[in-house]
Amino acid sequence: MTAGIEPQSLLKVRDLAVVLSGLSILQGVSFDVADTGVTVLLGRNGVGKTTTLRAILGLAPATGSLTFDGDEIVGRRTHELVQKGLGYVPEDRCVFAGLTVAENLRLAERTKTSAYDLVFELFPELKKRASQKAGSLSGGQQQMLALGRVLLTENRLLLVDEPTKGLAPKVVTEVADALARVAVRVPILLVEQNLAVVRRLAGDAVVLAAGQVAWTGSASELLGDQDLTKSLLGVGASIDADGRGEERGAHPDGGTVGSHA
Amino acid sequence: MSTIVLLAVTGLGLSALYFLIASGLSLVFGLADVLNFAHGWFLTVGAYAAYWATPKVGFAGGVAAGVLAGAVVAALVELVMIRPLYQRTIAQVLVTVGLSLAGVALFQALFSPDARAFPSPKWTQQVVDLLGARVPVKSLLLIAGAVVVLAALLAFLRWTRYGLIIRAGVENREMVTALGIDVRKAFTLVFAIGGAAAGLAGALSGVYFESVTPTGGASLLIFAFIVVVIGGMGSITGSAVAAVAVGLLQQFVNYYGSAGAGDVCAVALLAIVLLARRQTRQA
Amino acid sequence: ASGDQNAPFKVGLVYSQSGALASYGQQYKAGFAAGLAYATNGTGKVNGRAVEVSEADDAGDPNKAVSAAKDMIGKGVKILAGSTASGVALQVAPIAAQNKVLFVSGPAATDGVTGVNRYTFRSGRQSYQDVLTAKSFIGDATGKKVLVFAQDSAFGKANEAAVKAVIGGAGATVSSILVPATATDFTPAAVQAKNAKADLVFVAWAGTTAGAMWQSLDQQGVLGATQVVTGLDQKSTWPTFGAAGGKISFLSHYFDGATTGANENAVAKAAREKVGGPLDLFHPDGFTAAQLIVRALSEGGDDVEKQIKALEGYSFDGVKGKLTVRAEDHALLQPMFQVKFGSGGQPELIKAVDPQDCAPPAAAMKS
Amino acid sequence: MSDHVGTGPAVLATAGLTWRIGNATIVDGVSLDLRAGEFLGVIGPNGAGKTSLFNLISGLRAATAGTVELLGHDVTRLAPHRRARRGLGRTFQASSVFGSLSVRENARLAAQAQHGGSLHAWRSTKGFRAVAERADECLAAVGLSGRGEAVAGTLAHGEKRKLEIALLLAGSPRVMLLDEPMAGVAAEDVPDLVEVIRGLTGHIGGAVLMVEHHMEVILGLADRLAVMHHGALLACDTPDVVMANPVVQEAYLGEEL
Amino acid sequence: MTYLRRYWPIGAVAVLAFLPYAGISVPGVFDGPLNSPGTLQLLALCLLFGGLATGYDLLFGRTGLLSFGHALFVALGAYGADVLIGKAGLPLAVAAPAAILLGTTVAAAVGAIALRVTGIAFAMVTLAFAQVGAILAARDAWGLTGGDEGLALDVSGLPSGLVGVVNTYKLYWVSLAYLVIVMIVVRRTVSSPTGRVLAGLRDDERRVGVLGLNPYAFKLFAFVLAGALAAAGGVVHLLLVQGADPKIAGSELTLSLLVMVVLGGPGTRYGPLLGGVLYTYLDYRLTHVAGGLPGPLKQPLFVLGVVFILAVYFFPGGIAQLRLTALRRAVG
Ligand SMILES: Nc1ncnc2c1ncn2[C@@H]1O[C@H](COP(=O)(O)OP(=O)(O)OP(=O)(O)O)[C@@H](O)[C@H]1O
Ligand SMILES: Nc1ncnc2c1ncn2[C@@H]1O[C@H](COP(=O)(O)OP(=O)(O)OP(=O)(O)O)[C@@H](O)[C@H]1O
Ligand SMILES: [Mg+2]
Ligand SMILES: [Mg+2]
Repeated sequence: MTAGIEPQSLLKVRDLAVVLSGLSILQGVSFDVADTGVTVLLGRNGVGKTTTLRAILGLAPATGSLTFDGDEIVGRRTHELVQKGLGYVPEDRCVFAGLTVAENLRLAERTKTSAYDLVFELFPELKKRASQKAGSLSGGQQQMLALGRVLLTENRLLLVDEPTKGLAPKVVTEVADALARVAVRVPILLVEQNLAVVRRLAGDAVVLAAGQVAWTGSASELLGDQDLTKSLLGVGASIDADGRGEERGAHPDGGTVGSHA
Repeated sequence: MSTIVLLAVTGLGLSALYFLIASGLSLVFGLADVLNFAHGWFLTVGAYAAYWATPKVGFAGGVAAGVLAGAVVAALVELVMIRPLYQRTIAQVLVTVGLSLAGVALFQALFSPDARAFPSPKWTQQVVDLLGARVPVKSLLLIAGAVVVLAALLAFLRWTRYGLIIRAGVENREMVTALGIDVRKAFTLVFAIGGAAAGLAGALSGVYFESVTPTGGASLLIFAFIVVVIGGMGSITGSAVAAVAVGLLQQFVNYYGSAGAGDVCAVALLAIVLLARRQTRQA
Repeated sequence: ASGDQNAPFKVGLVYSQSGALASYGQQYKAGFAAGLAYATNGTGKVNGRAVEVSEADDAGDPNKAVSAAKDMIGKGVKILAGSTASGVALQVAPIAAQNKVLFVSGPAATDGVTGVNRYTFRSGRQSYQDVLTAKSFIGDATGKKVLVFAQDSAFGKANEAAVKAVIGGAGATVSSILVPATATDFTPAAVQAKNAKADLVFVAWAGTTAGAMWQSLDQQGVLGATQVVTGLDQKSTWPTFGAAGGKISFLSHYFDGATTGANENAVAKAAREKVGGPLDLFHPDGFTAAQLIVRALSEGGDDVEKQIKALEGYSFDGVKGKLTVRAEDHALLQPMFQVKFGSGGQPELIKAVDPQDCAPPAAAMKS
Repeated sequence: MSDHVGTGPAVLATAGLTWRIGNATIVDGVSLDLRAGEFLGVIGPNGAGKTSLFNLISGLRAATAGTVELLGHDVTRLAPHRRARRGLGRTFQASSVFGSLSVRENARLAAQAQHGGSLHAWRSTKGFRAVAERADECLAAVGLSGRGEAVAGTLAHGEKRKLEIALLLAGSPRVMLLDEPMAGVAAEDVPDLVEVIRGLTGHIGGAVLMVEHHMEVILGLADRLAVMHHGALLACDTPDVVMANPVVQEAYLGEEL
Repeated sequence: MTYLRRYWPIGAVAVLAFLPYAGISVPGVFDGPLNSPGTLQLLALCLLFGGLATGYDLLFGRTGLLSFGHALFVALGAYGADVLIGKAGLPLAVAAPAAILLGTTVAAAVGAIALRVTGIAFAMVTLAFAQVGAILAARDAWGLTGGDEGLALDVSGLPSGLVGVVNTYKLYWVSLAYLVIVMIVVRRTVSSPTGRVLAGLRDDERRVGVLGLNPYAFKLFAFVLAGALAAAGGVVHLLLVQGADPKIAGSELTLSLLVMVVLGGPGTRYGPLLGGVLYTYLDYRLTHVAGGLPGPLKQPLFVLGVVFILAVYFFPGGIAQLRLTALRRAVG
């Protein structure tokens, strides 16, 4: 791990390997998730970020070792893990299209006391559309609902997969804020493409490449070193020829949302 | 006039029978997404259970036995045969197809293929005079049973958490578990409920047909399918309405048209409704 | 093998061992075994040559029956018998003719088998004989209103046709109500039957829905109002008549009571011993089939033409009484029975109808 | 690129296009036109009705009111495939590729739709050179040549995105609708994908209507920007003008991170 | 090696065609020598259903259409030819093509209506049509179908070479020919551009639409082609069992076709064929051997149902898949 005081690690991933329909997707992935703040999982398309989260949650067949505060959880059934306090926000939202927004939230209730006020404060849209079928929500609204579902209950660790995908900059900002506030109370393992968001929430960073861990360290260190970022994530290049890119694209956090005006 | 009344009430009795089968079928199909060809067999199980128990513990006990047997068998089927195949919908349907074949054959082997006279109590065989029509009590009995089941199911789906879980689980089982819910319990429950309804239908069909046969369930299943589809898969109220429509249509056409024309009409109704529904979706 | 003087005679039974008619099949088989033992005096040999019986299940499915028949013929079987279901009989008969083997049709009641071809005989009764027995309930038919309440199936239609011909021919006005065998509710039909106000209602119904059908007829007051006649099915169905039973007049192909006590005859006695218990509806058909086959073999040996000659006009004592194979169309003339349910829900014989009085009109051989 | 903006005939024109469900108006009287070779960006808050608008234009949903004109023909009542034949292509916000087919078969299927041959039930696919070549070109164009044999269903999200574009290219449409092509694409892959998309108007010379939330991307590509809000068209002008528009600022961009 | 891969089917067909001359007997498997009429009849039925299943898979496995009405077209072939020969006195050479044409036309009509809906709705509409067909057949519609007892084939309309048990081997060749034709047609279709579209429809119909292909037209094509193959199969069935009866129009037949396809492996080249052969073999053989067995085992359908259920568990993806995985394991 990185230099400096080593925080207690909540989740230990050791030699995690996943094979899907004959293809080896992950090989010997090992990293730790700190018990505070945001640990971000980075990597190019198809390196296995989503698969890693699914494996931790028992949604993908995994071998190796996963210790979640003390006890081994490889091969445990998903709903048990969730009851132990693992919250999951999937890449493609997975809201229940046939149920109303309210019902989607009700389903997520686990304890007597649910933090509805927090959720509705973050996403007033959900309150407005409480009785609309989730399937008829727009992509963005669905993302809000998916986040709302995990914020509703007390969790020990949140697994969040590309929460800002397909969201308007305004909403991205809101979501980032929300995550920041949540991170104060619950540690988060975050998969995110938007480096602006990463920088904003930066804790530890784990970079995957071709199904293996390529780099671990603090996110700020990673994003601070342009060559490193470029070599690991390939970002930083100016993204369009006609100069406009200069103000905007040339930062290491290639393409910060909303950083144009 | 009296004829109309008679046809209406007996028609509704028929509707009630269809509904009792269709409701379970609709639940299991619409919610657990399994087009259950073995559902007719659940009915047969219930019928034989009632046939066996009635002489021992009386009619009420017999009916209870039928319901229980239906529920238990259905739950077992779900646990042992369906559960290992989740996400493989087609495979599930096929297993139920296999079960429907084997199940009928099994009963033919155990109880012989012949009809057994059902020991239905005297009062169910009486008729009551209604506006000059000699209305069979058994029709009224079926109608009562159907109404009770309808109310119970609606309450279950609307008010209970399980109703919610079931509806969500159909869409995305994985995500339900990812919310910390053991969805399997819910699906077993759905089968048990469907089986119970079928079991009740079986016991009452014993009274209705005066006999039980290994093939009894299967022959009713096709109309149940029609009802389920017309009513809209998974919609209990839809099934109820459709059952009434099909039952009355059959009864009246059979009387005023040529006997048997009713069946063709029911089938025609199905095709028309489906196509019409598609039109409205377009507009 | 033909000509070989000590090779066994190969006989093939194609009947329902499984499926809806399995219990009819069972009776037929038991009857056949008893009949073979009886006709060969327990030796199982004819003219010193063993009779080798092979069996196949048709599950009531003509396709399977045809395949089985072909298979047997392929294996050198020279005589086919069985056919529990009419559909099977009608499809196996042509196969027999094409391949020039003898076919002794079983319980299948369809009139269609009679005179279908020279190679086909029958060991049971046919619908026509049922109807003539029913007619015997109403002496003079002229001016009477008769209603046929029948299953909308070949079986029901055959009965309808027979009634029109027989009772209609005798001066009665015949109307009919055909109800699908698969019907779930009989109230509409029952009401129609009630409104018909007939002097005689002839009910032709086979199968599992009988109970509900009778109950509806009873509930809508058909049974009380007019004389209702129907065929008596096998024992297991007797309870399904329920309360209605006492109000119905039955015609019977055969039931054990027809040949017990005062009416007992030697053959029936022997059959009962060999079967080891009371006989049921279709035991006689199997028994008779065996008698016919033994006759054919003993007189005709391996030559099918001689076998046919031997059977045409053959008259003998069977379980039911005197039986005669009519030469023109191979109809099997036989006594039929009038029955009523007594107290205790057991059928009682009213009278046996003379073979001649229930003989179907002779038809020309079709091919 | 902007030299030809406003010149040429309108290849796509909507007039008062409206879609209601029950009492909710999802798309509200949208009138816009797109000229040959033009790149029109569509932005707007989530739920503004962008995808719905695309569904109306491509025919997957039937408009409640208004008309769609494609290359001078009224296509408001035509089925999706007829519009496609007349040169309209689109991608979906949630990737939809043929999961059980290989990447190459995906592309060939798309290619044969335009280059004919689909109705040959007897001749082997091998016979159709043009189709095969076209397909390979398109895969190369999005940098998927290497993955030709992979089963599309097992591609990672980003790869599926590229394949979507390839399927679009294969039909060589005159008018293209792109619904958030960058969603979920790793920052690293954005530049090449941008180049591919730029090519759509460039050498292919088609007109593009593109929904995108990645501002720097859309600003880099669009000749004009259309802003949707609550189903209606809020503004439609050159990027700089639109960006300066306070209403837009308020409605869409919000404050910075 | 590659030669073997390419040409073994031809070899297989040659071997099958030669069977009627093979006097060898396979104890336990067939209870007569291979060239005995009984065995040939059974083999012929197996091949026929192999063909029917392969045709059905064109809808189910290849296009993703779950039709419960396939039996209707088989029945049209069988009853059509039966009636034309028996009642209209036409020779087989005329009746057969006419019956196939009839089946194809009805398929076009039914498809045109049913394909306006999708998914389970489609399955149910097709079921409904088939049900009407079954009811008509069972109720002796227009006095043509012979009602529930079916209609025996009037052999006087056949070339004498096809009549009689001694000629069973010719019927066997007929169904072998039918199978080969079906295999070729399906093979050509799926490997043609049209076949590619059908595969596309199976995955994402909406997408096919926006690519500029008319989903409805292609689905209808598949439906009609499958219908034609089914009708042809119906004619062969008529010849084999020398009659037609309502069973062939019932939904049970469609269900068993579905069972065969799944047993063998939907969407695979030889799976449906294997499934059809195996199912038919068991269906007929069990009625032979089961008689002696105790309890439920006496009922062939019981055994068949259980075997089928086990099959669904123990080789998902069907026999064909099983073979492949076995091969892979063998290789490495
Ligand atoms: N069911 C599957 N069968 C086979 N391969 C799969 C399956 N699911 C995913 N893969 C492969 O696993 C690899 C990793 O997929 P994954 O979704 O984890 O990548 P990712 O890092 O989340 O990509 P993205 O950033 O685009 O979401 C990809 O190459 C993908 O093709
Ligand atoms: N079938 C439907 N029934 C009811 N409302 C619908 C339906 N489809 C879409 N909507 C509503 O229409 C609005 C616009 O949806 P649409 O998907 O077009 O938004 P969008 O602009 O694409 O948003 P995003 O950028 O998040 O994808 C949303 O509020 C959505 O809830
Ligand atoms: Mg991912
Ligand atoms: Mg959208």
